[in-house]
Amino acid sequence: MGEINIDVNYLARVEGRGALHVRIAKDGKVKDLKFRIYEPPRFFESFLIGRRYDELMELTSRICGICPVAHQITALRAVENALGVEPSQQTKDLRKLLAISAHIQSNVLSMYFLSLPDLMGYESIIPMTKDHLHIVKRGLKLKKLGNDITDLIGGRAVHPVTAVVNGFTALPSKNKLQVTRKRLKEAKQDAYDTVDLFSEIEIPDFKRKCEHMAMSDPKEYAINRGRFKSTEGLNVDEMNYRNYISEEQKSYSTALHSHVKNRDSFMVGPLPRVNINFNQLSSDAKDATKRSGVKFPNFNPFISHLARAIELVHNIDESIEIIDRVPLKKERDEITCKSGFGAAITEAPRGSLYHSYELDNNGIVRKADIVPPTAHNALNVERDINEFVKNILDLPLDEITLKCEMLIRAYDPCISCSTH
Amino acid sequence: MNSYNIEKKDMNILLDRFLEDYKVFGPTRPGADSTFDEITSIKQLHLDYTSTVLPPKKFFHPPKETLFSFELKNDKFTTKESIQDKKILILGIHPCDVHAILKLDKFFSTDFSDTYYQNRRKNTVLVAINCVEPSEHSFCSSMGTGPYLDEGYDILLTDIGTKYLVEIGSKTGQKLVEGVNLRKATETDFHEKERRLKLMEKKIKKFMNTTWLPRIARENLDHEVWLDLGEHGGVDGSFPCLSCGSCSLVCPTCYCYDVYDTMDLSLISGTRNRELDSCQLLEYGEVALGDNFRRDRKDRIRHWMLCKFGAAAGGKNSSCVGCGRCIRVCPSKIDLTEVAKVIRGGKQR
Amino acid sequence: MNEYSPNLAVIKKVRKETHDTNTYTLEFSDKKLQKSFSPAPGQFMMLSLFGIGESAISLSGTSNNGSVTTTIRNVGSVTNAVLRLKEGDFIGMRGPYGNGWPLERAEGKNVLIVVGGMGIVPLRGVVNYIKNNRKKFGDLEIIYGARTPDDMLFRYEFEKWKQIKNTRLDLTVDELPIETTSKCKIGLVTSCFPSMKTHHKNAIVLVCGPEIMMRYAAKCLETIGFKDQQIYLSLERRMKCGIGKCGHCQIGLKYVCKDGPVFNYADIKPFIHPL
Amino acid sequence: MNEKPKIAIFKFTGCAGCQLEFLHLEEIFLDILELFDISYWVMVKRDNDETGWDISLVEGGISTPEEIEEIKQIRMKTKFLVAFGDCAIGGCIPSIRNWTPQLDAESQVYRDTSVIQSTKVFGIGEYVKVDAILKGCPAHRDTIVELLKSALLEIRPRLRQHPVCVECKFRDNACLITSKKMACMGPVTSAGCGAICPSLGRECEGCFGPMSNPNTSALASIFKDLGFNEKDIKRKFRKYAGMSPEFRKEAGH
Ligand SMILES: Cc1cc2nc3c(=O)[nH]c(=O)nc-3n(C[C@H](O)[C@H](O)[C@H](O)COP(=O)(O)OP(=O)(O)OC[C@H]3O[C@@H](n4cnc5c(N)ncnc54)[C@H](O)[C@@H]3O)c2cc1C
Ligand code: SF4
Ligand code: SF4
Ligand code: SF4
Repeated sequence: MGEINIDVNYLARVEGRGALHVRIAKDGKVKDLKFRIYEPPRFFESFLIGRRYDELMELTSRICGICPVAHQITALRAVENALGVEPSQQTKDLRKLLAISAHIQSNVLSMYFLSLPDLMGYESIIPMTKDHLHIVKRGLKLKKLGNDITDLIGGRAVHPVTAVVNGFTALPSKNKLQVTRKRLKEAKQDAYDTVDLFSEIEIPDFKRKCEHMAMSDPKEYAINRGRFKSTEGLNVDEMNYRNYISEEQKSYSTALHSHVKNRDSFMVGPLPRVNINFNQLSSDAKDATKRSGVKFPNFNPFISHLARAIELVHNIDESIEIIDRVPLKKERDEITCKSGFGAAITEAPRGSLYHSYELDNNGIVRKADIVPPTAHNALNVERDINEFVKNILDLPLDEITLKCEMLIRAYDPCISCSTH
Repeated sequence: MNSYNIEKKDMNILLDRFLEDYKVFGPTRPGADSTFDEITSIKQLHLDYTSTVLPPKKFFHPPKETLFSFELKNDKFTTKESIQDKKILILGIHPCDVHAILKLDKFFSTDFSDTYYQNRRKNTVLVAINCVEPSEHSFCSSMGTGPYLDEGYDILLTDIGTKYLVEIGSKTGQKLVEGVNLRKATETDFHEKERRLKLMEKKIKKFMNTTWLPRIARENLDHEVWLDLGEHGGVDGSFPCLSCGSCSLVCPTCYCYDVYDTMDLSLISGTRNRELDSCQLLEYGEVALGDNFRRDRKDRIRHWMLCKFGAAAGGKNSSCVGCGRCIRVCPSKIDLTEVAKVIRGGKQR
Repeated sequence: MNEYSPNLAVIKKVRKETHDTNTYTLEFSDKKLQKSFSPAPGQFMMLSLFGIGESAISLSGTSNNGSVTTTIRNVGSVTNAVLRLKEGDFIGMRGPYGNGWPLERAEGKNVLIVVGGMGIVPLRGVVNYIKNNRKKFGDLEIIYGARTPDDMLFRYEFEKWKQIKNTRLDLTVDELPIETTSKCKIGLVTSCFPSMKTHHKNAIVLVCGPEIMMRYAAKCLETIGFKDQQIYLSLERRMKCGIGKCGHCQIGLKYVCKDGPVFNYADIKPFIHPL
Repeated sequence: MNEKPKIAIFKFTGCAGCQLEFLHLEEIFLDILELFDISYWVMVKRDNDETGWDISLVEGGISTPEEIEEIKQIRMKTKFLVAFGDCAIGGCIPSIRNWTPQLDAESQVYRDTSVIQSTKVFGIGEYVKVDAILKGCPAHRDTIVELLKSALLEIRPRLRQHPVCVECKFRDNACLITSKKMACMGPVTSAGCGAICPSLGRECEGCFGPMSNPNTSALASIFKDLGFNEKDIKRKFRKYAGMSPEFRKEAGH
């Protein structure tokens, strides 16, 4: 066997600009491996300094067009933690619905548009319209459902506007929520079909035991709040995040790489969520999992797709529950600024997202610290590929390359986020 | 014509009668930022409002409307009119707004008749209400458009304490109240109406001297006030104009519109539409090859004010009725009654 | 009847005038409509291309069988799309609108026509009208300026125009390409005024062209003795309806579409941009 | 046009939100595929045709030397180049950092700044000729469709440049400035969104960038009159379009 060089100069079907370079020596040892993120940084942590606390949701939203909602809610909660504000149950519920809608949209995008073409042997979803129109249409329909709910609660699908510190500037109308409820009910079958699709489709048989981490809450399937837990026993309050997680700059990447202090890389995302919070899934989601025949906890990163599909079922169920209980009362209390530090972690569609801010007396940001899911995952992606590539060295180079890309896409990396 | 009275608490009876034959629209909030929306129960109705954001113009000359749709086939086309013939009743229009509608009626029927406006107008019943609480910005008494109304209504209400005086102004109005158990109005009711409207007139704080105003305006095309409004400090506590167009969009007599086509991506079918436009906007005065006849802000606000003073091509049909909406809505606090004073030479900045 | 609704018209003939201008012969498909259609020189039509929009377009001529010609220059969306049409294609058309030139008032007088560029379009009908009713008018003088000789419209008719009795045609261009056979003068239309034959006594002036050119022309005419009341201008404004409703063409107390497009200079002088 | 027009979608320094807004055309997405040949779109496709395009939609600002080279390449291979969204027009939110010395910004984020290649961020128009712009953060999907339709018809798209106030009034909203004393950027911000924020009880923050000929100094004095201080006002203008010639003065140059 000769030397193998895997070079993906730009990663397709992911958000943002990344590359992969792997050098494998004659003896099959990985000599060099770079998950190179060359997305130009935008220096959010720099220019947020000097901005006011009530602008943060709007500004950090622009870190990412796929998961603006996650940044908004994380920023809002970090600010609320700094100001000592506890929003009402209604606000929490509507925020959860908003976050779930973003998960539906983003996870469907990842499953159907970004990864499915690999698994079905197409270059993209575009040629799939010829042979698998019904699948494409289902993807479009589900994605639209997610977008439309974000639009309804947030006022706009991409970079929504209504969520503010301690509440919402406007509430959705009861009628429209009821129409949405009906659409959610109808989408349930599509979600089951998605689970079927991804449990039947062939994925590489690969396992790598690593630390999985996600927000977790005994009462609900955690997205917007909880404690930061891992499969290796970590159980952290969001305010103390920095005592446990640190990040490191790599010369070849504009994204910083995270690891658990004094330990190794870790994985965040749908698979860790399902692994850690399986018990909080809706009963229909659990049933669908049972039918799929896949067991959790599971440490095959390619099972992330199925985890997304299972979450989709759960997300639909929980959305309906929220719609059924939210009272839609007009409420919004004034807040007073004061100085302080606040941190928050939420689950963005592709994993845990951390924001923290130091505010001065006038509510002006003095320090900002943002760690997006893809920065959390970056090192773990490298660890995975390092292991995975050894198993597939007998394949032609094209296929090795494609398989490596597929592994990265299973993480659904959001590269703009990672550099921010 | 006949007159009646009705206890305020019984207004739902009258409303239910209206609802039998019409979709009913009325003010749905108290205060000056009310809006005319659909009313299905008396609880939604706020007849004590002072003004609305958009005037009832929106029912006849909507901000956006489709004129017709078209389809291209074999290089020929077919068009399909979208004519509105829904029957509606507008409840609670103030006298100034009724006068504005009368102006638009005239404008949209002279020379060429505007089918779209006429159709909507024909299918509308106006139930007006005399103002008993003026908004701080209105000056209808100066413009002869209020606070009393003596024409243009099908039914006219006046708040006379615990009751409304109900005056009938047309056959349609008469037919609408038949079958409703209303008492005949008494002399005291009319006295009370008189008394209250006198009182109301005293409460109006804004005035505009309209004598020779169109002429004075035309003779002052070069007055420095226009540059003040357009670029410099504004007039009497106001800021320079933002050219935001709000004043004309909320004006009940501004009718200017833009026409544009839409087309679906298949390039087969589409619509021709119109949308309210404003002479305050830069694009309004553009002509081919990039020229613009009112490029300067001062020319735009001058044209608008001239129009409101009755000195532009709309003449009396587009001139002001004193509702005060433009003053309330202007972020720059520009007040045309103050401008009128300045061009009369009464006041300098 | 709905005035906004365009009628189907068919393109009978296309004639190329310059690189960006064509003349179209148009007829309504509806025979009855076609019969009753009798526009006057200076009036205009609203031409529609569905999905693109509507534009005000002057009539450049009428024929005995009732068909009309329009001459259109590509400056934007509608005009660009019209230029792509061929004989036999359909187009939407409504009108005629506007007042037209004051031909009755011109009777018995010498007529001076001053045009720049596209301005010749609405005045071609006047020239033809005078030709057909030669006795009713005094001398005819046409001063026509264009950017280059190749931009001149209706060149194929100049000889015919010159043969009209007591008619003078004076051509001028802004620039003369090096390789040209043209013997045009170089200069703005106003540069032709010194050699102008028409005297301000008992004359009427019809002016059309870019507004800046009309303002200059009118001002020069004033200095050589013409009265404001003798001068007529045809104005151009953006028109959305053509029937005095959309407001866009307002100029002072007038609507260009309804009260114009032809105006007496005296009436609109304060409202067109000062020089 | 006989052949389907070839479309390319590129991303530079930005958030992919405009591309996502394009994908949010779910209802007509299949029609778009019928009518256009989307030949380059890294976020969606693995096989990308780099030979040249009829229309290129470019998202994101330019902030590295490589990006400058790339955008020039794209310009050469593109017939009709569209600055797709505020970032491509003038840098958008990331341009807030242009007021911080670049090295300070870098050292606030990275320990080792020697490997960071960034410059200040500008719109693509700084480096290449742009044929059309789609305003907004993100651009509104209706404007995307309008642009595509106009491309098929070969006409100029109808993208109005008047202020948000117009759309706000169309929706029968009371003015937030006069009625609620809020510092709304609507009067200087280009329409296109349909007045989303004021219709939902929130002041416009200006995400569609400057309207045609805005009177920014007048609005700044109005804000001052409402009780906002100079820093507040500067922050308002130094947000989505601080680099634009229209907002630059109030953004604090
Ligand atoms: C009474 C009257 C008579 C007329 N008679 C004639 C006539 O006989 N013949 C004739 O040709 N015209 C005539 N016109 C002028 C004609 O109406 C206008 O030129 C026409 O409306 C332009 O319409 P359009 O849709 O082609 O241009 P639009 O698309 O509306 O364009 C208008 C403006 O946009 C600009 N523009 C266009 N495309 C672009 C682009 N891609 N990028 C940037 N800017 C652009 C143009 O420069 C122009 O300023 C007449 C006008 C009037 C009022
Ligand atoms: S000009 Fe102003 S006060 Fe007069 S009618 Fe119009 S909006 Fe009302
Ligand atoms: S509302 Fe005021 S600022 Fe806006 S265009 Fe009218 S006068 Fe100018
Ligand atoms: S209202 Fe302003 S900030 Fe809100 S979406 Fe529209 S342009 Fe953007």
